[in-house]
Amino acid sequence: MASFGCAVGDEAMLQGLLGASANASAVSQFLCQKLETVSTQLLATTRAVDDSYLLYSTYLVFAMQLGFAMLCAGSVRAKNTMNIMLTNVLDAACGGISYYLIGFAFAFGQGPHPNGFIGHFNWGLNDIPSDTYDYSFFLFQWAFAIAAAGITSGSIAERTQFVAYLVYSSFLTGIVYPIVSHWLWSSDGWLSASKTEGPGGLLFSSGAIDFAGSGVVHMVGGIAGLWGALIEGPRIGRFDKHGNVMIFRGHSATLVVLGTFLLWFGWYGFNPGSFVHILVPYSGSRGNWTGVGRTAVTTTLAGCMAAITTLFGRRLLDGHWNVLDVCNGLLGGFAAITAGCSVVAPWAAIICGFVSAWVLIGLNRLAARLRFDDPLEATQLHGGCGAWGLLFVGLFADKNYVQEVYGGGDRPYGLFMGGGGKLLGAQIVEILVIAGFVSVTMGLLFFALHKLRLLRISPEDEIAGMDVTRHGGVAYIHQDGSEHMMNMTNINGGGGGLKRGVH
Amino acid sequence: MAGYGCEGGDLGTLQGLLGGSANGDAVGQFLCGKLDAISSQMLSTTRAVDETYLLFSAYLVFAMQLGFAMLCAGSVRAKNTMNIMLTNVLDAACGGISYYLIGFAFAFGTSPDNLNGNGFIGHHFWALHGIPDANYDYSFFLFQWAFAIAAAGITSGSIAERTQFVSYLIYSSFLTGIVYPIVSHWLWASDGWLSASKSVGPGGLLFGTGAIDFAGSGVVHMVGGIAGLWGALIEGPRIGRFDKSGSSGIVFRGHSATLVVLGTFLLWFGWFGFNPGSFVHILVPYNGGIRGNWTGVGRTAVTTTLSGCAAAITTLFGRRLLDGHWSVLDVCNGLLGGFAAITSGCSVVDPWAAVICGFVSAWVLIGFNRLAARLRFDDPLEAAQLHGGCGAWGVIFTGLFASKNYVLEVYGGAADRPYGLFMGGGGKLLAAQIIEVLVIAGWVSATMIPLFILLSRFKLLRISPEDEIAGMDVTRHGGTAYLYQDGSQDMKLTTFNTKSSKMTPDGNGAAATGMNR
Amino acid sequence: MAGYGCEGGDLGTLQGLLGGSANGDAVGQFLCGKLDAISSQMLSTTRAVDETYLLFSAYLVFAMQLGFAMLCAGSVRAKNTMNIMLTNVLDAACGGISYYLIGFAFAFGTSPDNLNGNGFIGHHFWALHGIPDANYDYSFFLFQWAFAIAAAGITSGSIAERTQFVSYLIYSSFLTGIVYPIVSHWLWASDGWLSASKSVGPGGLLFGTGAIDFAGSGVVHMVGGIAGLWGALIEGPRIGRFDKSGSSGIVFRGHSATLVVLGTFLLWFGWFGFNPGSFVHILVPYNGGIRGNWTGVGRTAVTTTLSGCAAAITTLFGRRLLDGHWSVLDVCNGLLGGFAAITSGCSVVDPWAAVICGFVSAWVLIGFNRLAARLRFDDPLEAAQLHGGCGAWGVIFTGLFASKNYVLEVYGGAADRPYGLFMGGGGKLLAAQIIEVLVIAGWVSATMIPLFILLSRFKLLRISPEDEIAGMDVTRHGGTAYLYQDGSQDMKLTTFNTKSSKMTPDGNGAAATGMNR
Repeated sequence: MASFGCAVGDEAMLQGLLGASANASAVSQFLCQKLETVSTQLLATTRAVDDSYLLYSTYLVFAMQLGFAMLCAGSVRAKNTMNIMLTNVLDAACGGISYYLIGFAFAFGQGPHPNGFIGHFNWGLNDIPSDTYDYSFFLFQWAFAIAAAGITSGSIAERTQFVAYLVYSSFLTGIVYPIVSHWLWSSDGWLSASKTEGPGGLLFSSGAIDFAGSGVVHMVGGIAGLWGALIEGPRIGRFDKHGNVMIFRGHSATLVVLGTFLLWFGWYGFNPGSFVHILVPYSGSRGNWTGVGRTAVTTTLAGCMAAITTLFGRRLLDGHWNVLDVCNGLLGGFAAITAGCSVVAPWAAIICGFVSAWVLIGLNRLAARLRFDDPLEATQLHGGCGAWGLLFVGLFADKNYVQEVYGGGDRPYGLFMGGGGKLLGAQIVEILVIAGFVSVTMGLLFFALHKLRLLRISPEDEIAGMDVTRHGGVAYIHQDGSEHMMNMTNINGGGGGLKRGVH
Repeated sequence: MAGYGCEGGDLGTLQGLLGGSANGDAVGQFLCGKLDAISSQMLSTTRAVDETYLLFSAYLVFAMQLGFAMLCAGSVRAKNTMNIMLTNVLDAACGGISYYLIGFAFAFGTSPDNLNGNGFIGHHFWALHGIPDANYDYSFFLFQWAFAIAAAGITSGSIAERTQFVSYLIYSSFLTGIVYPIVSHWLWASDGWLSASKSVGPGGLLFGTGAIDFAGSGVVHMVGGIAGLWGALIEGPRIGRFDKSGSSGIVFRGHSATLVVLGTFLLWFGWFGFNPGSFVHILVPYNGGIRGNWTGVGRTAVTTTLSGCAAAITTLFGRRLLDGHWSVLDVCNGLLGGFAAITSGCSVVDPWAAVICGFVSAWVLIGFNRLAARLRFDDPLEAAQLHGGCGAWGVIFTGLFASKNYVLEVYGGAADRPYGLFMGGGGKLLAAQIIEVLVIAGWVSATMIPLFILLSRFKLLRISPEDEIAGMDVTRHGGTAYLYQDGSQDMKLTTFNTKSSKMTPDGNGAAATGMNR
Repeated sequence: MAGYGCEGGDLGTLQGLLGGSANGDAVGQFLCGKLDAISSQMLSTTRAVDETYLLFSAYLVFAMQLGFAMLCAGSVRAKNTMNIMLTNVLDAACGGISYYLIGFAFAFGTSPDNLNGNGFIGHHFWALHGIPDANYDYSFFLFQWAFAIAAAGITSGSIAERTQFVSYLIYSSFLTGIVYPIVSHWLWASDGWLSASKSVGPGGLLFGTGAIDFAGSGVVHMVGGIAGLWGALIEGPRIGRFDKSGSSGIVFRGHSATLVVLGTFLLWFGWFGFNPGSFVHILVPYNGGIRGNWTGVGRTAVTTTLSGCAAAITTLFGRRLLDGHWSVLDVCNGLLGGFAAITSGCSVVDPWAAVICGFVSAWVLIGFNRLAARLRFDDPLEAAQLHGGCGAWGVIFTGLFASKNYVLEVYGGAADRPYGLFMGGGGKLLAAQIIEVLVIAGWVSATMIPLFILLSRFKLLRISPEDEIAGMDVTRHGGTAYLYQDGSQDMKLTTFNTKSSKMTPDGNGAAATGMNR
């Protein structure tokens, strides 16, 4: 950025060229001073543009937390609505404090002794803003961190003790997720595709490409949910002894659609926002802004294709045009494209979405067969489609886009694009280490909670619903009879409100 | 975007001036190198600022799809909620694929190599091939896609609660993929025959002005509204909406006013991307540097707000006088009518004119609603009246109130180009606006009527009376949208339920739990 | 914004230095021409970046209105949902017109010609006449409008479920049009007597510092909260809220926790426009260029988040200890209290101080709620306690924890200007903050008490007990907000309905269909 002003020696050189008279000295001072101010202002402009871009992306990513809350609320039964919404609010709130205190340090801490496994600087935002990171970067990463915990809360919904929720959520947001994000996204992460610090070069001279976190965010959340749901077991009544499957439908499709659209809206911060800087020219009239736009397009197309595939797929399989399935299919497409969104062409995004719809359908079938109960399909969706997304990058990453986004010369790219198998190898390594790391940490945690009888609520509470037993009442009072009529409400019960209207 | 660096002979000239010695050459090279670097960074900055602006505007416009979904969901009866929401999700999803494959090409496919252009239809950039080029980056596609899906969303409101899902898929693809892109080509492409900023192709501006439809009162709202008009007319009203006695009918209220308000506010929020975002570029100084597109953008946001506010207040008092209620649903619709009207002229009128626009549009909507009731026309969301009627008023309004300076700033061109009739700019702009209303009405009718009639002939358009009474959610979409009482809040019923669930081992507990609703 | 081009004698000086020959003149002209072009483009870029930033912030602040609507809707009983949502829509709509006509003039109308200023009230820019000028563009108006409507929204929560609609219209216009703009003039206009960045008019900064209320803990939240306090006091509690035995009362729970959470998250989302957006300009380097307003903006977003988070967690455990429940509704209110508190100091405190701010504000809210219950004060949304109480705490907090460097960066001024007491900056800032709390409380009381009493005398304030028990939606707003069972899913009921609709020939089937809820 300094090339606009006079670099060291420039002024002396200019003076020499102009003839070394007093006038020449004044002329060169005049010119260099002007150029300096221009340079400073250009630097400031770049900062302002980039930070504006990053902050607004952050706000969009934050809106996903609202999306999760509504999606989760709509997908559970009415009696557990308050419970699941509280967990979503606390994901954001507890995550804010824990990521501020330790999470950011584990993930992006920069100091004198880089460590490919874990960061250990910048505790409590100490020394932030630095030359590399401003406050806005912290906020952006926080919004990502809370998304991972939100995913897991869906898997274990409707049957988990609130205390267990607080414990696993802090652990996941504060420690497990930050470490994984360190591997992939920090400048000294051992798996990172843009590693610039620390011993050793890029893994397989490529590193794993996980641009916005199909693995880092979605697989982490999904696999944590897998173990939680497995250890807890299915909700009461979900599978009967004869092998029949009862579908527990959520209490409000409207909230599911609301949540899905909000997630879609937020994903425009999640994927394109992961460029962090927008004012980075490539050559000619292209720059990161082109990449950002392309990322938004690939994201959109993958989700759209997954939705349409799911629509017709489920129509063929089940005979219904089902909006809930379409919403989940859409989200699966987004989770899958998240890894490669910046390095694939729009047509490849369509393939990504098409396959991810079938991945989700397949895993859902498998889950039903294995009597695995995940109220939001979070494991199948974020874990399964997330893993597919990582493989997809290894197959379809485009040479030019990889170079533009990650720099470097003739580095490997997608197998099907002629870039050899090295990138795919790195992607497979990413899947395996994430699955392994999350299983070891979260599996043990859930098992310990289970042994301590802190994990699952009592059958009575589960049947009555946690809102009444733990959270002070039901979420909805549509018939309030002006409250002192409570008795009447009970009498009315579910029988419909014939009496109510008369009142 | 030039003039900061050393172009053409600049370097040579400078070197000559400096004396032509070796030193002079080096000084010239040094200075030009610096200036070129600055120039290139300026170009990048402009791109980055403009693209950031456009992308976030596109995201806001996309949020309108969520607004539509909630507005539609709240405005239909509970038994059709899943159906209408599915259509809204698919508007976005199918629209994404079809606009990517063909829609964008029809709308903006002016080949940069073949600058003769085609005023009627574009035919380039299929599946984004050739994008990004010098004019269009990916973000422009995204922005236009968000517009395209809005049009289909409008129509889905008109034919809600009685249309077969297959027929919905067909008309929606047709509208988003072909009908709408062609209209948007006429008005917004650089070679569109009606465009107010036409710069390519044979013939100049229509009437020396072209029609001004800045963000699409005609292109988006009238297209969606008129398509809905024909769909609703050909299908006929919902069962029970009008009885035989010829009274003005039973009002079928939507199932949730909360969702209507939620949707309305989200649409308002999104409209800040729709109207101000239509500038596409924000870093365009007018002259002198203090004012530029950023001023226009801000003014557009203000006119949009004021028109909607005026329409809302007018509706509030108007409906109070007419019906005796302070109705939030009517106020929401009035508000949206004001937005639909100002969308055409938002960038070229003064704030005070926007207040007039909103005031009139409220009465346009009230009038059309009365007319619809008299003609026994049933549109569950008033979409034909609102988007069609207020949209048409908005196009006319621009012909009356467009301000000279603003038209020149936004559309450029000759200093004597026509502007609003009431502002002293003569009738030419108004004439072009009337042409726009007529051709859009004609084109949409000519394409959509045959389609709906065809669907009707093939018995694909309307659902059976049984399905309509039972509600499409149960018959087609796998169950009802809501299960507030899931069988465990009330113990007696739980017992009952549990039994019946066992009796229906198909695994779909919905039907059973549905029974105690 | 200068220094890149050739100002004043720069060209002459340069030409003189170059030798004064024809060549020297030409070289000087060439260089100055380039530099001027660069300078002009720099100016445009700055404008475009700043306006883009401000506009999107304004849109986010506008989204808070949606948040308020959902929060209010969820917090009242189902029978008053339409009523409260209508008031929220009209806050925005009426506020748009009244702030356009007079509010903005009262708040920011410092005539550029008469730079003596008036510390108490502005009196220029009526109906945006004279906008855009060198200081204010349209986007600034839009941003301030979004703030103004927030204040009225707060008050509507306090007096929900028992206020006549007409009286709502009156107080809302009065508050948005006059009371709030005057307070915002004191604190935020360049000639406001309490402003921390006063630059115009007689007298310097109050106590050499002025009161720091960056985004309006006092200007917005206290104003809204105190107005609500008096409204709720003068109206008295809702029927049945407190029984005669003097117990702490029956809690009237809102009808939908989902809407409360939706509203809370939307408010959080919007607060990212409210607090960081209050910088207005983002492209302002501090020195050296690496840090600038963008750093301040980021820090503000972080402090805002951390304060809310700390308040939410404190509330969670605090209420668990006190009540035995993990209550999402309390957590939501705690969160909002933390935001209301940090709003004053968000830009001038460290992140760790924000955590303290949130922690204390949670206890402030819990304390005020206890007090309210003891005093039998009924505020359906806890708005007086939350916005009034936590807002006042926030203003004081700034006087304690404002950091020296941040105050200088954000507000400029002399290097020895006062800052937070606990940070070693002396008590002057704290004194100014206390003055702010007192004058806001006094001014709002002095204006709003007479208004509410007058309305009460004219029997315009409170609805009749019959209406209150039946719910305003049915009596005033044309029907209930929800119709989950619309009478056709169950055939017997349909028959019943149809009959009853005929029996009510007013054409409004709503009442009839409502009967089977």
